[in-house]
Amino acid sequence: MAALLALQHVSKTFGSLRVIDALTLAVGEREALGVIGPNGAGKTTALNLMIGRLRPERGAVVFAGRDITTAPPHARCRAGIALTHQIPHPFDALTVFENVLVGGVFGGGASERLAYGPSMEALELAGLAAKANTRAGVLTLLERKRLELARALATGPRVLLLDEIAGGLGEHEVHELVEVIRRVHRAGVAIIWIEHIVHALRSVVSRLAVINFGRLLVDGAPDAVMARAEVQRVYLGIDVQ
Amino acid sequence: MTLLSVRGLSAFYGSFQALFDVSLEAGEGETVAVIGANGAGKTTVLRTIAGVLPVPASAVRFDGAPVGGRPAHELVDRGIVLVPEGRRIFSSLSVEENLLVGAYRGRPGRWTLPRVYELFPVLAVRRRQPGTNLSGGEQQMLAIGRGLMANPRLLLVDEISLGLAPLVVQDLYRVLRTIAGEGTTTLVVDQNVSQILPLAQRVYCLRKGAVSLEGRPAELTRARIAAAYFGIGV
Amino acid sequence: MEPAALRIERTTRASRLGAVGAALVLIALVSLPAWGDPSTMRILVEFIALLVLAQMWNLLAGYAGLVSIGQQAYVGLGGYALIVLADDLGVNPFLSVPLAGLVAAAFALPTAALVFRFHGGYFAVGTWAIAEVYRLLIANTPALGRGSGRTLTAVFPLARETREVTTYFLALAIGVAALVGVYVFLRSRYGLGLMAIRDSEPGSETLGVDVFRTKLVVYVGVAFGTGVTGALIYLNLLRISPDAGFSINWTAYTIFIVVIGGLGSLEGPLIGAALFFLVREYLSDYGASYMILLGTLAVGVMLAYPQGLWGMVAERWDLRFFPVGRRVSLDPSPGPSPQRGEGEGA
Amino acid sequence: MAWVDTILQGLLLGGLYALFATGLSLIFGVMRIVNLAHGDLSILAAFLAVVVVETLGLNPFLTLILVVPLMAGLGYALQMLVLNRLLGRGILPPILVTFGFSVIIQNALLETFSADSRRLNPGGIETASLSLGGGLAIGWFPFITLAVAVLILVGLQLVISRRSVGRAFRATSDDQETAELMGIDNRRLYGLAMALSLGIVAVAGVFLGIRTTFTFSSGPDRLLFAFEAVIIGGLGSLWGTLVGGAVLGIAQTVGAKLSPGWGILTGHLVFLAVLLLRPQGLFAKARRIG
Repeated sequence: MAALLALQHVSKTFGSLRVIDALTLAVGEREALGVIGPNGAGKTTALNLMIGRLRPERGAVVFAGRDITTAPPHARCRAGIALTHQIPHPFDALTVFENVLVGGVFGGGASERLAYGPSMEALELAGLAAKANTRAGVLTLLERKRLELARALATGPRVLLLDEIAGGLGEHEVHELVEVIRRVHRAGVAIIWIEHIVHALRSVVSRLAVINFGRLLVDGAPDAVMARAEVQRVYLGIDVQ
Repeated sequence: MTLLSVRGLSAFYGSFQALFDVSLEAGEGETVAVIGANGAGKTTVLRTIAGVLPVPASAVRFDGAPVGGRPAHELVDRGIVLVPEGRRIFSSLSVEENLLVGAYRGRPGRWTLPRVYELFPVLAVRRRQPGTNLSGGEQQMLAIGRGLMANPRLLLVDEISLGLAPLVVQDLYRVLRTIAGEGTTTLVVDQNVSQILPLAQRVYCLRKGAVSLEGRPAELTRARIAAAYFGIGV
Repeated sequence: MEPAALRIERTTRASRLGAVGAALVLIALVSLPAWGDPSTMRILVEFIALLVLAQMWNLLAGYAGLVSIGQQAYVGLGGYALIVLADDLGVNPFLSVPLAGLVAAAFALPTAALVFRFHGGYFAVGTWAIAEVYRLLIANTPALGRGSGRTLTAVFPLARETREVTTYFLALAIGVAALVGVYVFLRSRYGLGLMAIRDSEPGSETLGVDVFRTKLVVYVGVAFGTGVTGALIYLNLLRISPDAGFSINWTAYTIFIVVIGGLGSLEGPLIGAALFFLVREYLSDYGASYMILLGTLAVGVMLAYPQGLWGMVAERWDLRFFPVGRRVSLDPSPGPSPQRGEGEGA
Repeated sequence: MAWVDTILQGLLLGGLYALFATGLSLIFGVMRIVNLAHGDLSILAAFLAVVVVETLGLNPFLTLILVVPLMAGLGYALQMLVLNRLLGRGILPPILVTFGFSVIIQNALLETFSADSRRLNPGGIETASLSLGGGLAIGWFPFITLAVAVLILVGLQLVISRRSVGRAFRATSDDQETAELMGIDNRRLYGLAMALSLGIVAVAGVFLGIRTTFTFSSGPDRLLFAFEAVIIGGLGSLWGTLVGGAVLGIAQTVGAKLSPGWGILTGHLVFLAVLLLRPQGLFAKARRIG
């Protein structure tokens, strides 16, 4: 499978701390990749390198065959890379519908009128249509997460990056979100999903990568990866007896 | 006797509720472990006790007095000190200056600069260097040393082994044992269950902002911890 | 997949009321020369000038987060551009007013290249410093009359009444254009992007909004509007000097108007400007005390009601005369949970 | 020789500018606020000195004994009563509130002291000069100003690098929340920083009043010079600030010598040139204060 979005041997340091160390990570067209690893392993930094909020000191970021290492976030979004933030960043004073419309108009590159339809569809897909006229500032956490998802979808992405979207949600809520993500994936969108809630991840992704100390520890089929002793030790901190 | 008593604690970030009716206790001189998955609310519990988040006064009692929601500096005066997640070393201060900031309130007690250096010899060697030039493990030692300089009665340590290599983590736990041996009450948050359990006299497992399991380590089996940790099996 | 039956409402009852009210006010204003006296027209020109300055600064600070205290640069540049265009280059003085705005915008581009290196408080002082540079450059230019300034002579051949009435209509046109322009801009997709940036820059850039470019466009556009207003002010006053044209007071008045009226809305500056004029009519005889009072009022509002007078009203009664939002009018759908079977191709 | 003299005068003037700049950058370093009333507060100090001279008949230099504590107290009160209420509310409120203060102070000075220009007269020292030989002479007063500026900078540097409160300033500047967790009461600390800043500004204001005439509206220029010295020198470097003040001072005196109207303008243009060519300033440091 040809890589759609790839980090190629990228390194990133903050001060004296190397957070990402010659990391290579790629997702193919229509593929769903899960990324796990302990806190501080560099997962969120890896995502920020993909969306262009950070630039690597070494290595390249490639999307659909083009080197995008120096492209700014808005350009990457318009090219088809969308992100849902771990901590939602709603536009508080705008309505839910307007929040999504921002994605449809700027990320999707449509005129406002043409973006109305897709924006509403994204809202419906994320299960927020009933709240379309609510000010985003008053949403609950689950609704904010849904809004992040709807806004990202409205940009018409080819690859969707999910940063701990299930974090802080209840079991039932996670289940609902998983359903939405599966549907997005079935529609042909590639997915990179960083998550701590492994069982949620496993119900969507076909491949799992484990990052530790900014490096790739293992990469492969989810069951095989989770069965490896070093993964259990590193990630869960529980010695398997 | 009970030094810290948290009763029916609920905490919010804006409209988002992070903690639901959490209760926990720490006896004088005990080591208490708080475990749980990411986002379970462990850090929030510590930050609430340390006075970063507003809560009703009665929700947190320290040495018998209601102290919930008091400003952090007042709690430091009373002897509650937090070693924050991610170390948070002051980048424009040297190692020694970081330690001295820990002693800002001048609370009297056993811990002095020489004694902290005795506990962490590597800090003495690198005392003149910028604090952020240290490795991750050394930074964690510095953060703990900085907390000790405040002469705490209750030391809260958040995510002590976060992002650190196993050998370094073992070192840190040796130090924790020493600190506990001095009679300082500690409340330690860690995802690394296997290290912390042997040290603790009490364990609280959090899940989704509520206590999902509590007890003495000896009473708890791996299976019960795993169930409380993840909700369902891995 | 079939497109959902979607209707987007962009008006409210208050806004229809507002439109009727605005039309009535406009009719009254247009007919004023027929029944009002020249002094009323002069005061209205001043009022409109301050209102436009306030709307421009509100767009800059309240929406784009660019808290400039150097907008007097563009008032002065606009005023001097008017005199150079009309007196030195022989352009029709009334036509020179909008052209002066273009001159101000042309200066805004290199200015932005410098001040955009600063953020927050240092951006504020930086814009002030550059306004001073423009003032001193002009004060040292013999052709511009140095420190004593210049008088607009191109309008002398005109009859006084003709000049005053034309100036008045020009002011009216500028006022209407500014209000309508800002309103249309805020309602457009660009306004949507700007409000997204105001609420969250990280959120907007990852949804495809070009934050830097948007801010630059607003900065240059606001310089244009401010420059036009500067030219209007000196078409009315006929005489400009560097100290007057580049006076920090232009920005001080503007900030007080917007802060007291309410930052981040179209109604706020309107209310603020009206209040400002009321206070001025009664208290300007007291000179400095009047500025002390306004300053204290603005500081007090900032401390106690950061959303300003209009913000309080709007929140309390959910009132928007100039709504920029979009309400989705959904077909009556069964039950609280929306249908989610359709539209998979996101 | 005339040029050497000009540059020397500019250098000495730079000492005064460094004083204005130090107070400004201290506040920005500790709490990330730019105090837009900074210049007007220095002029307020100069007027206070005028009042003290007129009522007590003190020498202007001696007024510092009263003016410095008064201004420091005013700074503490201003921070505790007003500015601390704006913490955590974004960048806009502090800018607008301090700008409001700027306008209020200017107009209150106009109301109280009229628009007449004033000057503090220390009794001859402002015109006395010290011959350096070779036709060069420097004024005693500018020399004293520079010496005082250097002394204050050294003192401040010592406080910031050695004293507990200085460490607290730097710690708060790095990471305010963690500083609070270590027991630093940030509101009180901000009050102290503002008191220190206005104490320094009081010295600068009184020296300005001895050096030259001033009016109620002299404040904004002081703010701009301070800002330019800070940016030229590089944010957060105290010694850079001294160099920034010197560069600005030399630019102004050299400009004024070329053409009388070009003094201040040349200073502004040098500032713009530095901003364009070396936006991080001449002496930018990683650390933000100290």
